[in-house]
Amino acid sequence: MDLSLSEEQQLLKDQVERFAREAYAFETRRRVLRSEAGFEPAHWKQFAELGWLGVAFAEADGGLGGGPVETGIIMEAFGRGLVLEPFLPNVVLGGGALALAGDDAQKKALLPDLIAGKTKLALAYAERQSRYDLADCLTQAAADGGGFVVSGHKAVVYGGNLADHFVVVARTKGNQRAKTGLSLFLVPRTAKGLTVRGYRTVDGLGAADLALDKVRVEKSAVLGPLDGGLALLERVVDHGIAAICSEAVGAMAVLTDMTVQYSKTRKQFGRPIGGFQVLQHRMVDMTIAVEEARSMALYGTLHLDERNAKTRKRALSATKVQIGRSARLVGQEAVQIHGGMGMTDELAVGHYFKRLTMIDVAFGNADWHQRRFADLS
Amino acid sequence: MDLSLSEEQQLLKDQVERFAREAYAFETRRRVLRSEAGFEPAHWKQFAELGWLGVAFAEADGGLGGGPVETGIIMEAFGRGLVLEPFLPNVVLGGGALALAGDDAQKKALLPDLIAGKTKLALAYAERQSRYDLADCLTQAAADGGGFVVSGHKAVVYGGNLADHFVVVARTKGNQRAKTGLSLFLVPRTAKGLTVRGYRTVDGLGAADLALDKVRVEKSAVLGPLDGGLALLERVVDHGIAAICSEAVGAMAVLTDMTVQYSKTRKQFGRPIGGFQVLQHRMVDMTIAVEEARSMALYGTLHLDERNAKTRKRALSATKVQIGRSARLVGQEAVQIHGGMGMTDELAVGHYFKRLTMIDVAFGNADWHQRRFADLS
Amino acid sequence: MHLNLTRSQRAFQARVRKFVDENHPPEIRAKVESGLKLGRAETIAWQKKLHAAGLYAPAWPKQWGGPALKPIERYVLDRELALNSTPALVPFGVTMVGPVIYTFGSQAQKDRFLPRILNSDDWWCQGYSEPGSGSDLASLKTRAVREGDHYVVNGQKTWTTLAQYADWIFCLVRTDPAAKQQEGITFLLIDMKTPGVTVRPIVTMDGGAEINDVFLDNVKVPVENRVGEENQGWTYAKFLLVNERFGTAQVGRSQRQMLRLKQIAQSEIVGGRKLEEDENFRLKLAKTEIELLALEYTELRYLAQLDAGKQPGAEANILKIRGTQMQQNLSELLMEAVGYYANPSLPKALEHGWNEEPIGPAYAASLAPAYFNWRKSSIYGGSNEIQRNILSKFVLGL
Amino acid sequence: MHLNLTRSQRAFQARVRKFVDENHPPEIRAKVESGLKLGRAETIAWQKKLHAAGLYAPAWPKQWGGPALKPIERYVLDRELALNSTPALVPFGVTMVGPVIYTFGSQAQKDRFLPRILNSDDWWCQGYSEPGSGSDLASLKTRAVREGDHYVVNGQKTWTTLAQYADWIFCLVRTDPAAKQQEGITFLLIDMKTPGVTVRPIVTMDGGAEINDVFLDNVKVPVENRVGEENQGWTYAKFLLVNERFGTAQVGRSQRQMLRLKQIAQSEIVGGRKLEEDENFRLKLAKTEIELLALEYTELRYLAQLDAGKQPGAEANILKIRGTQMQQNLSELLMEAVGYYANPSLPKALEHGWNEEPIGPAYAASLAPAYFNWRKSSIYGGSNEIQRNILSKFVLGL
Repeated sequence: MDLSLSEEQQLLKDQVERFAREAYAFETRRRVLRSEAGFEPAHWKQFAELGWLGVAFAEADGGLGGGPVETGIIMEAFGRGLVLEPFLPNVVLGGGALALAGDDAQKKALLPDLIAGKTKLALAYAERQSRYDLADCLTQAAADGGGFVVSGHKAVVYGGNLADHFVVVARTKGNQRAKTGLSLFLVPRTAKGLTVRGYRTVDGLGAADLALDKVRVEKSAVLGPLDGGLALLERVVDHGIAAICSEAVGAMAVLTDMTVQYSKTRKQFGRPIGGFQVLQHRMVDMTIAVEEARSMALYGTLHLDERNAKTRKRALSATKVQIGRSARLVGQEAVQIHGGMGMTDELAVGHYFKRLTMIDVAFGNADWHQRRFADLS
Repeated sequence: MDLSLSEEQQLLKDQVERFAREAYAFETRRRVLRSEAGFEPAHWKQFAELGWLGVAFAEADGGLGGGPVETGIIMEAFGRGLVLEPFLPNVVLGGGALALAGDDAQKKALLPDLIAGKTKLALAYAERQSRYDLADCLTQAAADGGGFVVSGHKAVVYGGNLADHFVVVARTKGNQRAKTGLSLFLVPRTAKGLTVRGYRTVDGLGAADLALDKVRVEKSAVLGPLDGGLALLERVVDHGIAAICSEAVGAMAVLTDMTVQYSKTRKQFGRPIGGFQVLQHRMVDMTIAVEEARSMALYGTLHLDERNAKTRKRALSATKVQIGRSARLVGQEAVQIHGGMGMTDELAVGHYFKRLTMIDVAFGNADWHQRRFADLS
Repeated sequence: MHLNLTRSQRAFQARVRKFVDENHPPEIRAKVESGLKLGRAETIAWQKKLHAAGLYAPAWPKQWGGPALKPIERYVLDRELALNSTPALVPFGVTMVGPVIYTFGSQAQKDRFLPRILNSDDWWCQGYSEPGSGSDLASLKTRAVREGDHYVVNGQKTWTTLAQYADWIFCLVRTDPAAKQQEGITFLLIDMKTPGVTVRPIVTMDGGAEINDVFLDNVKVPVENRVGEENQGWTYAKFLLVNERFGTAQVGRSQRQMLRLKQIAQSEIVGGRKLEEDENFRLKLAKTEIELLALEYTELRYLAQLDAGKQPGAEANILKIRGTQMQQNLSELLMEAVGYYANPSLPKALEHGWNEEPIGPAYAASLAPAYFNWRKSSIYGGSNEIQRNILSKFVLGL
Repeated sequence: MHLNLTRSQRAFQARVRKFVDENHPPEIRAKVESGLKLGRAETIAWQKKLHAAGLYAPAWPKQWGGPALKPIERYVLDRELALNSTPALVPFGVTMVGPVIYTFGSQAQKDRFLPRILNSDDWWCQGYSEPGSGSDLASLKTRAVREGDHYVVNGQKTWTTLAQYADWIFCLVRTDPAAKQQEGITFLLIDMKTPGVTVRPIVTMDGGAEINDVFLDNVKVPVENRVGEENQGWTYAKFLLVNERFGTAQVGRSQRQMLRLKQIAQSEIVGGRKLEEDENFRLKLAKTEIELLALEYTELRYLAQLDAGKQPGAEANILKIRGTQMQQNLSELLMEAVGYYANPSLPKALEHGWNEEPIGPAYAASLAPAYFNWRKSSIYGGSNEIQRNILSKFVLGL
């Protein structure tokens, strides 16, 4: 067992945390939130320059050769600042799929630009009827000459509002929920027949629904094994789970601290509300929830490279359940202890609460993963 | 809607509560608990004399013409005193089955003696493998000449350690879990082939496991419809549920009050522990749990005469779920707030806690009834 | 004992149902069902209809123009209105300040204000909370100084719901800063058009702007708009809070939300089956339904006691705690039911007249904002912590 | 970063496994698995075997005869022992008073007591709690008055676990009644055979009699049996409590209980199927398993910090709270798993040598008493309320 950070990892952590603290003061964040794009291109450029967009990619792919631990470090710090730039959809999901399964040509075409901050990716897997079931896919890709014609609808694609290229999951074989017959395709935003309806999400981030109407792609657009995309998709999504769980830990830690500090200054009945034992014990329970979430985020992150897929999936499900439960408790209590102030848009607490709520939804909520865990036990 | 007690009902309530308060002081109860029989025959005689054993039976059967409300009044008061006499197995279960389904001869043979306190009954329905499923029955009753031969095992028969007659559920048709094919039989304790293994239960009451080895009964021993006993059994058990839920309300009310009083006298850190806000709020939650349990016990009791069996069963399941959840919270918090004293056999709190725990087990615990409620919705 | 409605209660229920059938337009019903916002005019129109049918101000005594319904009848009324997705009533006039005026006000105040409240001619809002006094209401600082026939009021009220529509505000103000906290407070009625009254909307985290800051800057209030005695305002304020809490269980509304949840569970799919068939969801739903039954029958038990003439005690506080927990639980289950489609933020979809294509199912757009918004219910009207403090002190004697 | 054991940790684990295989008799394993009570002799025999193998007193420094295992090794040891259903160790000597003696005791005390603790020659018990001082330990009243070479001790200790077997008791006594509460306390070692020491068993609600009152009536204690300075006992007491709390998570024991629960769920039937296939049970089990993983990895994270030389802080309190909740949850699930057969009370079935026919499944008899008994875990060793008070004050600064 070794749970300590290397020197480089510690430097990265300090660096990203400083960014979250300094560049993401609450008023700055509100300004970014109100902007048309919903993120700050200058920040994105900075991420590229500092190597953050490439740290988790292999050196052969133009990255710095890090991995899940580095991604977790960045995401946790981004959670602390509620950073709005689309790191998760680009680096972890879209870029992650490419790194795991792309052939040389595919990687070369996209990863260097992604790492340089010049192009943006997103992963389009969920559908209206699929909820969290990764195998449930109605989008069809029919073989057509040397290529495929893809038609269907993709739901709530994180970062899809900004993406230049989509990794689209479609069915090349089998019926709607068959475990074989899924394939992943690289589809440029400009593809004919692709309609992207971008929107903001309730936590201030961005997403899109995609309509694919006979979108034609070449055979070279197939990412990973034809018909065997489910295992790849599951792996990418497990990376996504670990990443947002780290994000949640950062957000929860700040939110708990914020609540404790608020309770020391807010006075009612002639004394700080932090003097009331009921609130004290609830803040202790928040603290414990954060500690357990931190342990499980680590547990999940360190299981990503586990070779046995069942063991990996079970571990990531356990992680997601814990984070969902912790985030619910921490978020709800933080709002409650802040009282009316916790309800306003003017204080950070509500923004953390909303992001934590949507983190539970992402990639399957606690209930969903509790069942997946049971099924894998 | 009319939720007020009649004058007679109020008198009954006052009378039984006085008994529980005066005759069931904790030290008296400990003496009864230590006695060989585990109950006090003089009390049973008194119940008969005061008409309590007959109040819920029809006047034609020798009773006083009351019903579920009267039974609930008695059980709630008995819950307050943690009364050890076997009212539930005799009057509600065994007697209840007879009253609902007995023919004239069967009723005459047993009910007057039951009401007079001269004979005791018990209902033997559960089996080792059945858990809470009333239809699950391996005990067989094979037609044999004019009668039946019954063989099998009956589990945890409440009051079975004391009973003179058993109402035994056996299968006359169908496979193990078929909904038709159950029949109820009256079997005297002295029947050849019947072995009664009586024992005390962890809450201080008594029960028995029965082994039936080719026990011969006449046709006249069949209680209610041959092969159609399930509906009858369900109805009797629903009466049992309402009754122990009322008992639980009485026990919870006393236990909560006891905890509040204890918290006012027990001092730690220089003040009564009732001054600590955390304990205050938890005692408030205990109070709310008792209030909700009281509402639902009433709701269940007033649904016993509902003609639509599905509606009745759903209501009683809701009641049992609420009582289970309330009892768990009240019992666990009462022990915790009493601290070390709550763990000892020398204080009443542990005795209430144990009875409340076993009330959740009786007739199906909260989880079981939550599912029955869902299935009936 | 029995649970059935009496004949007269059944007749009353039939009357309410008939009224709703005849007066509740389908388009308003659809809006309320979907959690969309109603405008001021729509709310007022509905209140006027109710009043015309003798179903508004249900608790008001006959001498002040109310129907003086009995507790169980009020419960039946509330439930029927909620189950039929009728517009929420604005409580500040009819439920809050009205009873204060007819109980403690002067004859002139009664004559002037009560008919206009009944007829929804005046829209009222509540000036209780201040930035520094949330749960600790009695620490309020807004100052009123007597100058001849007027009080001159300076200070700030906050969390003032729907102040943007209001004609009048009832305010707690401090008239004797030297007295003990609860003894120097006076209850004033203030015309929102008085110079010096400014309303600033507060955007809440769900994106709504229903609550406001109300600034009072040298606002001149005629002494005749003081309710009762100077420095006795705390008595009237407490009277009002108890009244308010009784309604907060909102069982009918929660029953309506439960139905909505079941409807959505028929449309949503999980693991290839309808959500309503999912074992885990079914058990959660059963749990919540049973909790709602317990809340309903606890309220009914209390109402039966009120009907029998018993004074209310702890009941209102218990109903506030459990009622708001129920509202929050349901809002959470509703949001969970739509999975990923809790994400899209479409504030305009919640407004009147939006008719673009929804993103995902049309019922999804309001669910996450509603969940966020309902967190308020355990904070307002005396937070649930305050409710427990009250119960601990006055019921348990701790 | 990685979660795998290092090579030396794996080697240590293998050594422990080999030891257990060779030294743990099947009949003892069966008893522990079924929750039956072990006698004094069985416990001591096991402790002596452990000591002979260098696996007893794992935290003790080498100079005092311990193996000075590192935190992660101690964790591995505890887990292997628990998963193999080995007898519970009696902590009062080896975990509690031993470290106090080698940290604060005199040379004579070290020489006299430490070898006998290591060799399980003395059975120790703990004299902390008193009838009037539970959570508020510092309010203790047992009085010790110096008379020449002796203290004369009068008072009563309570909740003294296994005092009926004990040779020695370590006691907190008040030597300066005039000083502030925590400043007049002294830490004494008392021979249980001293005249004036009386033990009275306390029957607990599960029917057990493992705890006792210990009455001290003019008990003469040589001054040489005082640990450290007079009136400085609180310092040593706190040191001991922190040590104790670290062990209370008992992850290994809970993992063993989880396995037992799964085994029982293969035998029990619900709705015609094995309990382990019941959807609701599976989800509850999954929830509990995940909570146990979170507890395990939280402990491991803390142990890794200790291994890296960080001083323990809040961690012990968090582990106490969550560890005891886990023990209680598991005891509840186990009881629930056997349905009606939680009812029969068979105290004799829990004793050594009972071999009548069980009522229901043999594994059922101990489950309700165990559930009742484990309620103690959130009360003893500083109740979970006290743990939260400590965390609030020292970690959150509230």
